[in-house]
This record gives sequence, C-alpha cells and structure tokens, in this order.
Amino acid sequence: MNTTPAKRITIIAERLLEDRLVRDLILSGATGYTITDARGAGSRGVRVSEWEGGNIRLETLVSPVVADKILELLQKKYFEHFAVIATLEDVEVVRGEKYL
Amino acid sequence: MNTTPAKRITIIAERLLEDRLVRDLILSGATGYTITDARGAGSRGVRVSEWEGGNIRLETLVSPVVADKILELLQKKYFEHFAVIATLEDVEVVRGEKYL
Amino acid sequence: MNTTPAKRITIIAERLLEDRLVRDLILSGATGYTITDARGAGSRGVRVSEWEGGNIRLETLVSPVVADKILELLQKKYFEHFAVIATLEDVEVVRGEKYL
Amino acid sequence: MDALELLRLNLLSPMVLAFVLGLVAVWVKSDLKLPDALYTTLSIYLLFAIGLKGGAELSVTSFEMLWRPILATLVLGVTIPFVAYGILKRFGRFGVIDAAAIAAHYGSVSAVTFTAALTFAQSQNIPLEGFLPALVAVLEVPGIAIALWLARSAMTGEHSSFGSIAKELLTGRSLFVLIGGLMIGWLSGKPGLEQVKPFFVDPFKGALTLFLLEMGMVAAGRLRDFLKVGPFLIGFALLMPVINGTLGVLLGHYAGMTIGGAFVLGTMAASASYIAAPAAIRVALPQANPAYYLGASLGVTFPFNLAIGIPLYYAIANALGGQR
Amino acid sequence: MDALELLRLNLLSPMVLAFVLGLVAVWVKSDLKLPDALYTTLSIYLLFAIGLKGGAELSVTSFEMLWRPILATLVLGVTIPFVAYGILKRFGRFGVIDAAAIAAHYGSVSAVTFTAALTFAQSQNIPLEGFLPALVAVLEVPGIAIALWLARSAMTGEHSSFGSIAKELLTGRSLFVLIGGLMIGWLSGKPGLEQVKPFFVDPFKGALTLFLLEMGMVAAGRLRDFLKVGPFLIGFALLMPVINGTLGVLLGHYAGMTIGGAFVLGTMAASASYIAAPAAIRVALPQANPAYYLGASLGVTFPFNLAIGIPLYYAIANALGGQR
Amino acid sequence: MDALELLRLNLLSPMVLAFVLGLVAVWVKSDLKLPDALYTTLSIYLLFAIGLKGGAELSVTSFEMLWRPILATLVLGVTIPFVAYGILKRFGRFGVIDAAAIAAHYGSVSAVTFTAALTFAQSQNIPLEGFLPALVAVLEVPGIAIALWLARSAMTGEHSSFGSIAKELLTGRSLFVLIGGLMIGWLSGKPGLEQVKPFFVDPFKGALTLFLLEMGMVAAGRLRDFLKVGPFLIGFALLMPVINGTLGVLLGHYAGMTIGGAFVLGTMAASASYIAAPAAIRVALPQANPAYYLGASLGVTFPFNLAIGIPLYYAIANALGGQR
Ligand SMILES: Nc1ncnc2c1ncn2[C@@H]1O[C@H](COP(=O)(O)O)[C@@H](O)[C@H]1O
Ligand SMILES: Nc1ncnc2c1ncn2[C@@H]1O[C@H](COP(=O)(O)O)[C@@H](O)[C@H]1O
Ligand SMILES: Nc1ncnc2c1ncn2[C@@H]1O[C@H](COP(=O)(O)O)[C@@H](O)[C@H]1O
Ligand code: NA
Ligand code: NA
Ligand code: NA
Repeated sequence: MNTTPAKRITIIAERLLEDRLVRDLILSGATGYTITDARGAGSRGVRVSEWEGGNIRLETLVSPVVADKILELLQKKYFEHFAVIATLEDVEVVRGEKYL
Repeated sequence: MNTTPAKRITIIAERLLEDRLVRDLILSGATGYTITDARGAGSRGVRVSEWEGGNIRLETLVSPVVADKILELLQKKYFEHFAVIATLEDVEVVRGEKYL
Repeated sequence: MNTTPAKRITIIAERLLEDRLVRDLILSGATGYTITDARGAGSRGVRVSEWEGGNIRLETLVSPVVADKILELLQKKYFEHFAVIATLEDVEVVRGEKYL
Repeated sequence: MDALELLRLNLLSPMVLAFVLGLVAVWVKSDLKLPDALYTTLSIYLLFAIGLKGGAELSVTSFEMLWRPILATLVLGVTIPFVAYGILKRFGRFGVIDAAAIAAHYGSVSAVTFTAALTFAQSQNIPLEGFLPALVAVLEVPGIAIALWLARSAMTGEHSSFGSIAKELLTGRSLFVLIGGLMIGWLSGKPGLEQVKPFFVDPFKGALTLFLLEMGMVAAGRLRDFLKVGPFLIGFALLMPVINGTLGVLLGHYAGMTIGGAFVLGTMAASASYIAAPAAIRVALPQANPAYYLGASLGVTFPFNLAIGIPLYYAIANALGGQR
Repeated sequence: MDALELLRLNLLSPMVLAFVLGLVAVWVKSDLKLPDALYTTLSIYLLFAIGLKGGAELSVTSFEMLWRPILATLVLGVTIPFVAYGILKRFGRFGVIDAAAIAAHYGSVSAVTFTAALTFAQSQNIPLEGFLPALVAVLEVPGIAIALWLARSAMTGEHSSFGSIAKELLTGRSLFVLIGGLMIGWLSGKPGLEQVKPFFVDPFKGALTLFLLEMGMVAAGRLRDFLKVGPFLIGFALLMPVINGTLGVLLGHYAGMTIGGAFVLGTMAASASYIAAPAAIRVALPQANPAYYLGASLGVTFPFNLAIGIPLYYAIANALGGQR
Repeated sequence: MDALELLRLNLLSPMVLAFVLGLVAVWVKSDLKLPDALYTTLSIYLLFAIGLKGGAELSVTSFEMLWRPILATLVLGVTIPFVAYGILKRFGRFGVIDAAAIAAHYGSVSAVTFTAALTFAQSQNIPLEGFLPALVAVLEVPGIAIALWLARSAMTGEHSSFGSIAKELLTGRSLFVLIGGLMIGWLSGKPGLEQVKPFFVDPFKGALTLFLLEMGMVAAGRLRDFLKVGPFLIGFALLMPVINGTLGVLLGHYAGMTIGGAFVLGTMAASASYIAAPAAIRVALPQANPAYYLGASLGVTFPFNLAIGIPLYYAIANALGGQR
C-alpha cells in the first residue's frame, strides 16, 4: 500500500468550544476533522454547565505546515482561559493527497 | 514493561458500513477492534440518512502483514464510493502476542 | 510551535472498570485522562451485563516514567482476569509541562 | 371546510410548527442539537407504535376488506418507480444510477409523512380504516426493489442478488420494527394494545412533534446542499408528489376505501422514503449521489407534503368522495 | 382458567412478544439496535417506578402485615444460594468459583421478571399486596453476599472485605435506584405518587415492552454463547427456577400472603439476577466465567420464566390457595 | 396553612426528594449515572413543554393584562445584576470579571426553579396566571447582557459586540427552545396543545422528577468544589435569593398579579441561571472562575430555593396578598 506521511492533531476541549474550534481548523487549512464525545479530568477540572456536556476529542489530519498554523492559533486563542489540550503525532494516511 | 511493536489502523467511515468493515477486518486477520461513534466533515461532506447516524471511528491493532492486507481491501472495496479514511501508525502493545 | 515529547497510553477496557482504572492512573502519577465510550470485540468477547454498557477507551498523556508505572500496575491488577488492552506511543504535546 | 382553511389548520398544528422551528434553528445557527440517541429512540418508537396500532386493528379486520386496498398499494409500488425513473432519465437527463436511486425513494414511503396524515385526519375527525399501517409495510419494499432492478438491468457487473436485497430491506431497522409491531399488535389484539396504550398511543402525537423538530433541522441541512443542484430536480420534487398523490387517492377510491383511507393512501404514494431507501441505496448503488436523492426526498418533498400536500390530497379525496 | 390458557395469554402479551421480537432481530441479523442511552434510561426508569409505587404502598402498610413476608423473603435469600451451590458443585462438577458465581445469580432477583409477574397479575385482575417491591430490595442482596462468602471461605487470599461488598451492592445502580424510589414513594406517600403518575405509573407497561425488545436482543446474544456450554447447565437453568419458584410460593403461602402475593414471591425466588449480580461478581470474582453465569441467568432462565415460569407459578399458587 | 407546614409539604414532594436522592448518590459514591442524552433530552423537553403551555395561554391573554407584569420583570432583570455586582465588588472584594460573572447568573433565571415553583403552586391548588412562562423568556436575557456590559465597561480590549452577545443568547439552546415552544403554543393555541397534552403536559412532573435526580448529582459535584471557596460567597448565595425573591414578590404584587403569580415571579427573581448564563459567560468572560459562579448558583442557591426558598416566597406573597 502506498501511504502518505501526515500529521494528526488531537485536541481535547470543552464541548462548548466545538463550533469555534472547527471554524478555526478550517480557516487554518484543515480539509476535515472527526469528533467524538469524551469526558475526563485534568489539572483544572472545572467544566461549565452540564447542559453543554463534557469534552470533545477532535482529530484532524493535516500537512506539517497546516499543523503548525493550527497549534499557533490554539495557543493564541484558547490556551490561556480554556481547558484545551493538543497533541501532535506522525501517521501514514491512505489516499493522503485528498486531505493534505 | 515489555511491549510488542504493532500497527494501529484507524478508520473513519459512515456508520452504515460498520458491519461490513468489521467483517472485512476479521477476514483479513485482525483479532479484534474497537469502535467509537464519531461525527465530522471532510471534502465530500455528504452523509446518508440521519437514522444511520454519523460516522464511526474504528481502531484495530494488527501485525504489519495484516495491516497491509486490510489497507488493500479497503482500497479495493470502499475508497471509490464511500467516505472512508484510514491511517496507519506504530504503537507498542502490552501483551502484544495476544493480538497479532 | 514548541512542543514536549510525551507518552500516550491508550487503554481499552470494560466500562465496569472505569472508576478503578482512573483511581490507579492518578495514583501512578497521571495528571489527567480522557475517556470515550467504545464498543468492540476481541479474542474473549465476553462482556458482563449490558446494563454496565460496553467498553471505554481511556487515554492519558504522561511522562515515560509514569507510563512505565501505569503499565506495570495494569499488568499486575487487571490483565489476568479482565478484558484490558493497552498501547503506548510517542506524541508531542503542546504545553507539555502542564501534564507531565 | 374549504381547502384554504384546511391548509391553515394544518400549518398551525404543533407538528408542522415544530418542523418549522427545526428549520429556523438551523437558519439562525442555534446550537440546539437533539442527541443522536433521542432521534433513534423516537424513530423506533414511532414505527413500533404505528405497527402496534395497525396490528391490533388488523386482528379485527377480515381479509375480505383487505385485499382490494392491498392490491391498490402494490400497483402504486410498482408503477411509481417506473414513472419517476422515466421522467428523470428522459426529461432530467440523469444517468441510470442516479435516476434509479431517486426513483427508489419516490417508489417507497415515508413513515413520518404517513403519520402526519393520520394525525391530520384525527384532528379533523375524519374516519379511517384501521389497517392502514399494514399498507405502509406493503408499500415500503417494492419501489426500492424495482428501482434497483432497473439500475441493474442497465448496468453490467456482479453486485448482490435480488434475494439478498429483499432480505436486507426486510431486516433493515425501519421495516423490521414496523412489521414486528404489526405482528405483536395482531397477536395480542386490542386487549394487548390496551395495556400499553398510555405509552404507545396517547403520547404519540407529542413524540411526533419532538421528532419533527429534529426532522426540521435535518431537512434544513439537506435543503442547503440541494439548492446547488438545479431547478429540474426541485420541480420534480414538487410535482412528483402531486402526481403520485392524486394517483394514490384515485386507486384508493376505486379500491372502495373511505375518503379518509383514500386520502392517506394518496399521501403514502406522494411521500418519498428517507429512512429505508437511503440506507438501501447507499449500499446497493454507492455511486449514486446522495445530494440528489436525499435533497429531493428530505429537503423538498417531505416539507412540501407536510405543509401543503396533506391538505391538498385530502381536498382531492373529499372532492372525489363527494361525487360518489 | 386452566394452566394452558394462562400460558397462552402470557405468551401473547405485548411484553413477551416484544422479547421474542428481540430474539428474532438477532436471529435474522437485523441491524436494529437500541441506543445504549435508551437501555440505561429504561432500566433506571423501571427500577425507580417500581420503587415509587412500592414505597407509596408501604406508607399505608403496617409493620404487622410486613414482617412475615419479609422473613419468608430472607429465608429464600439465604437458602437458595446454598442449594444452587451444592447442586452445581456436586452434580455439575463446577469449581468453587464458578459454582459460587452462578449461585449468586439465582440467590438474587431479577427486577424485570418481577415486573413481568406484576403485569401478568394486573392483566388477569389478580389482587396483590402493594408492598411487594420492598421484598425485591430485601431479596437482592443476601444471595449475592452469601455466594461470595461461600467462594471466599473455600479460597485463600486477601480480596475485599464482607462489609465493602455489602456497601458496593447497596450503592450499585440498580439497588440504589430501587431503594431510592422506595424511600421517595414512602416519604411522599400516595399524594406524591399521584403527581407523577402519568409519567411513572401509566406508561409503565409500554416502557417495559420497549425494554423487553432490547432484552430479547441481549438474551439472544447470550444464548448463543451459552449453547456451547453443555447440557448440565441448561438443565440447571430450567429446573432451578421451578424448584425455587415452588419454594417461594410455599413460603409466601405460609407467610399468609394472598394467592397473588405468593405467586409473585415465587417468581422472585425463581428469577435469576442479571443486573446487580453480574456487576458484583465480575468485580469480586473476576476469574469466574461470565458465559456460565450470564448464559444461564439471561440466556435460559429469564426467557423461561417470562414465557412459562410466570403462568406456572401462578397455577401453583392458585392450587395451593384453593386448598386453604 | 403556616410556613412550616408549607416547608414540610415542599420537602416531601417527589421532586425535592429526587434531588436529595441525587445528592446522596454522589455522597455514597453510587455508580449511578444518567446518560448524557437523557439529561439533554429532559432539558429540551422541559423547556419546550413550559413554552408550549405558556404560549397556548398567551393566545387567550390580552396585552392589557400582560404589560404590567412584563414591565415588572424587566425592572427585575435590570436591577438585580447591578445590586449583585455592587455587593460582590464592594463587600466581597471580587474582581470586576468574577463579580460580573456571578451577577449575570443571579440577574438571569433558572427554568427548573421556575418549574418547581409552578409544580408547588399546582399541588397546593394555588391559582396562577397562565402567561408566566413568557416572563421567563423576558427575564432570561437582560441580566446576562447587563452583567457583560458591566464587565466590558470596566475592561479595555476588543471582544465581541453587544449585538453579537444578544444574538448568541437568543439562539442559545435554552432560550431558543423556550421561545420556540412559546411561539408554537401561541400559534396553535389551546386546541393545538390539547393534541400533545399526553406527552408534554401530563407526564411533565414525572419528567421533572427524573431531571432533578440528575440535577442533584450535578449539584453535589459543584457543592464540593464550592466549599473550598470561602464563607462570603456562601452567605451571598443564601441571602441574594431572599432579597431578590422578596423584591420579585413585591413587584409582582404591585403589578397587579395574583398571589400565585407574585410568588412565582419572586421565585424567578430569586433563582440563579445555570444553563443559559454559564454558557454565555464561559465564552464571553473565559477568565472568570467557574467554581465561583457555578458553585454559587448551582451548588447553593438552586438547592436552597428548591427546598426552602419556594415555600418562603409563597409565604411572603400570601402575607402581602392578605393585606390588600
Ligand atoms: N494528562 C492528560 N491526558 C489525557 N487527557 C487529559 C490530560 N490532562 C487533561 N486532559 C483532558 O483535558 C481536559 C481538560 O484538562 P484541564 O484543563 O487540565 O482540566 C480534561 O477534562 C481531560 O479530558
Ligand atoms: N483531514 C481529516 N482529518 C480527520 N478526519 C477527516 C478528515 N477528512 C475527513 N475526515 C473524516 O472522514 C469523514 C468523511 O470524509 P469525506 O469523505 O472527506 O467527507 C468526515 O466526516 C470526517 O469524519
Ligand atoms: N486487536 C485489537 N484491536 C483493537 N481493539 C481490540 C483488539 N483486540 C481487542 N480489542 C478491544 O479490547 C476489548 C477486549 O478484548 P478481548 O479481551 O480480547 O475480548 C474488545 O472488546 C475490543 O474493544
Ligand atoms: Na411514495
Ligand atoms: Na432468585
Ligand atoms: Na434571578
């Protein structure tokens, strides 16, 4: 199988931020994303309004350049006041040319 | 801890395909899989019937040989007409001998 | 972006074990965790009581030392009798100093 | 009561208004979102409840009374997909695959539209045959099967057999629950239904209202996709139900059904499936474009029937019935 | 009404039929699947509703009337696990752990089977003691605790203490909700219950029907696993409920309960837990094989009781009651 | 009936007891957990049902009867945030941001507390204005908007405009569903409501009971966080509702409302939002500490109002009404 190397960014954040994060991902150049509902705890542990639900786990497959852009934006807009956590890793994508 | 290197394939697909994908994974030699319900958007963005729900996120831990088989099968059977996305990565599995 | 290398442990387990696993993670030195509800099948395939639901998928970002401790604990307490599966991988974390 | 008054009454029912609220929610970008689990639960609940009531009614209906309406329904299920397919290929210049996919949707039936028709009849105190839900089960399969057959006979290649398609349709969630409900209703009869009435019968319209709120949100999403598609398909999605609806009313009338029964059969014929058909088509004809078949059935025909079609078909049935 | 007629009526109730529909869904490989959230919601709803009704009834019952039935229930909870354990070890040649695990399930009680018995009684207009749900709470714990004690006394090693097991059982979801409902029903009394009747009382049987649809699907899965296990355990899973059920009816009878009450107590004794017990056993005796205890309790005994056991125990209670 | 008797009756209602059960569930570490989807479903259901009933009532109410109560509500919505902000900054030494965040919660309204007041009134057969739910919609927005304006005028920097905040509030789930329900109820009127009554009206109190079980579990979690915060805020969270409640009852009284109406308006004023406000504040003032505003509104004020506030405000309204 021929696969393309890509970056996977995984973001854990309050559900409240879903729409905002998605908008920012797309603006930074991501072509898609996948979200699952999650729950968890961390060092702050304060979550707003149960009605908004718990956390989301957002993944996006992007090129290294876009990955950098996204992390910078997260840094600037969310990290100070919101419970957002982001990881970066290397994966191989099948049909990578579609997403990068 | 002694761990075994393995491949993790992560597939994002329409929920409609769940049964088919699982069958094909097992046929290709996977010994197990884990599914979470997901939602998302990508370049096509057309999803069928809300009653079928959104996407699934399917993970399976396999040996490199089985990984290759699975990706080939996906390629052949799903990639053309369905919204399927697959990534491959290296992980270490505890008690790997059980799964590979 | 400056990121910190970290270990991600992903555990798949019966939902019944959620509270126990979380307690053990924290005791081993993890500062946080994220859980999603999952379903799946493996070599045993025996799950107890539907009322308890299916599986959980538990992720935690930790330092290599803590990672080792966690895997050892899992080994000792769960692997023999419960359907628990654990993988270890390398990721880059943004603001890693917060979690490790 | 004239047609305009009927239209007004229908538009101001809580069900139609809830649908509109769902549309509005998407248009104003509200963050309202019903849980997936609620949507699935309501779908199963509505189908099962329809089945139960229909089955209990069947248990007190003679075959004598049934066979002509069933025949009429079968005729509809066979005719409509051919007509739709012909129009789409000939005038719309759609390819074989897309034409067949869309035809499958119009040949089948929408359980929610059916339910809205029942509710409309009830709120207007229009008497109805109780066995109508059984006709929904009869109408659901043939349209899809014939459309797939049309696509296959025009294509070469392997694909799954006819038998396996029929099996998939029958074991598919929606039909399975509906037929299961029918069987249970039929076996346990009216006394059985009585026991579960406060759960499956009394709150039915309220549950439908909540479901239509969600449907409105879903339809709004589809409509947006759809508007990119072009005027022919929009015209088709508005005219086809009127043609099919009229046909259905006529057949119902000549099968000796009551005015209410002919009206509901017409609505069934007019409706386009968006639960059973999309799932079947997505798997059997994955090359077909969902924006076409879902946009047409869910984005245009469904709201059209809900708001305008239902009182229209009733007016037709009424006019016809009066002539007799 | 003779036993066969009772059996027929029971088999044709919507609840039993829904269970069968669930079995069929799995056998024909339908893709029907109820959301997890619905299953959990219905479980909580049913337990809480049973508790509420029982509690409201307790608020008007004197201790005078209660103590003998409670004693009878405790005797059942202590006797059954010993009997089951003995049979399994001696004749079934099961190891200590598996024998204890299975015994725990038969010593405890299934809230859904209990509910089905109530519903059966109601539909046959059989008068009942209102405080029966309180007996469910009494029966739920001892069987499990004794079985664990049996396993422990035969094993060496640390493991959690007796007290911590009892605490885990009492704070476990099912018992917590049931007892919580009992307390609320008792404190707010009949006027309190009246306020929430359209939610917790009237739709109860319908909700149970939906729940049994899901249970059928679950049981079908378990049954398949189970059939690999061998004939002894199948025989056990069919005979044990009859023995326990008869014992329960007898004790209820001699505790001065009505025919209906003795019948329901018998059904409780006959039933095997599949909510509280599996969760407790899975954690306390993880080495035990779930295919045995779940297969027996959920795959065989539960459907057996639902379909045949309930009318059977009633027939026994009736015969006994007639003698008096 | 004296105040103590009212208190007792309120504390023993199934709703309040269910809330307590939820608290207990957390304290004894029960593994009870209601599905997320159920929580969301019940929230939507309750808000929509409140809206429907209020809207149907509005459809038979003249503007003549409405304008004074609406004015009173607006006065409350404008006054309370200023008072709360002042107290918190001056005596509590909170920063601008946290003071404004907390003030927003007390200036807005809790739909569940409102509902509990309605239910209390009903169970005591206290007559009420039917249009009260419309006042909830009126009260929900201004408090939050003013508090944000207070925070902004004390801060420098960009941030989202006033208009965009109002839009976010209005399209936010809770207000959208409530106003949507009001519109539907108003358009379809009493005959429309009649159709969906067995779903949205009759089971309402039971659904509220289940919801309060969950709320108890949520509040217990908040309370724990909160107790670390210090005595000033606890005192504030206990006194502020009494002040606001009294103010609300007074304004309601002078706006010519019935005793029941003034009581409910007082409860609305006394209540602190924990659905609309937290979501708005979290996004608009992310620097504010949720442990403060959620701990106060959900951990202290909500249970206080539920258990003690409601009978208290009714006693005040009653005393005032008697004077007239
Ligand atoms: N070390 C970690 N590993 C995995 N997930 C984490 C970790 N720390 C925090 N999280 C997730 O991020 C969310 C917010 O974390 P925090 O801001 O630390 O409260 C938590 O609810 C978890 O879901
Ligand atoms: N770049 C991406 N990163 C992560 N998930 C993606 C990406 N692109 C697509 N997806 C997922 O794959 C599904 C189908 O994608 P598509 O076929 O491009 O519409 C989407 O609904 C997403 O869940
Ligand atoms: N090879 C695998 N890849 C991914 N998940 C697995 C695999 N094997 C098992 N699992 C997960 O682990 C759970 C328990 O596995 P087992 O103990 O083998 O039955 C399953 O239900 C799956 O969710
Ligand atoms: Na049709
Ligand atoms: Na038992
Ligand atoms: Na307020």
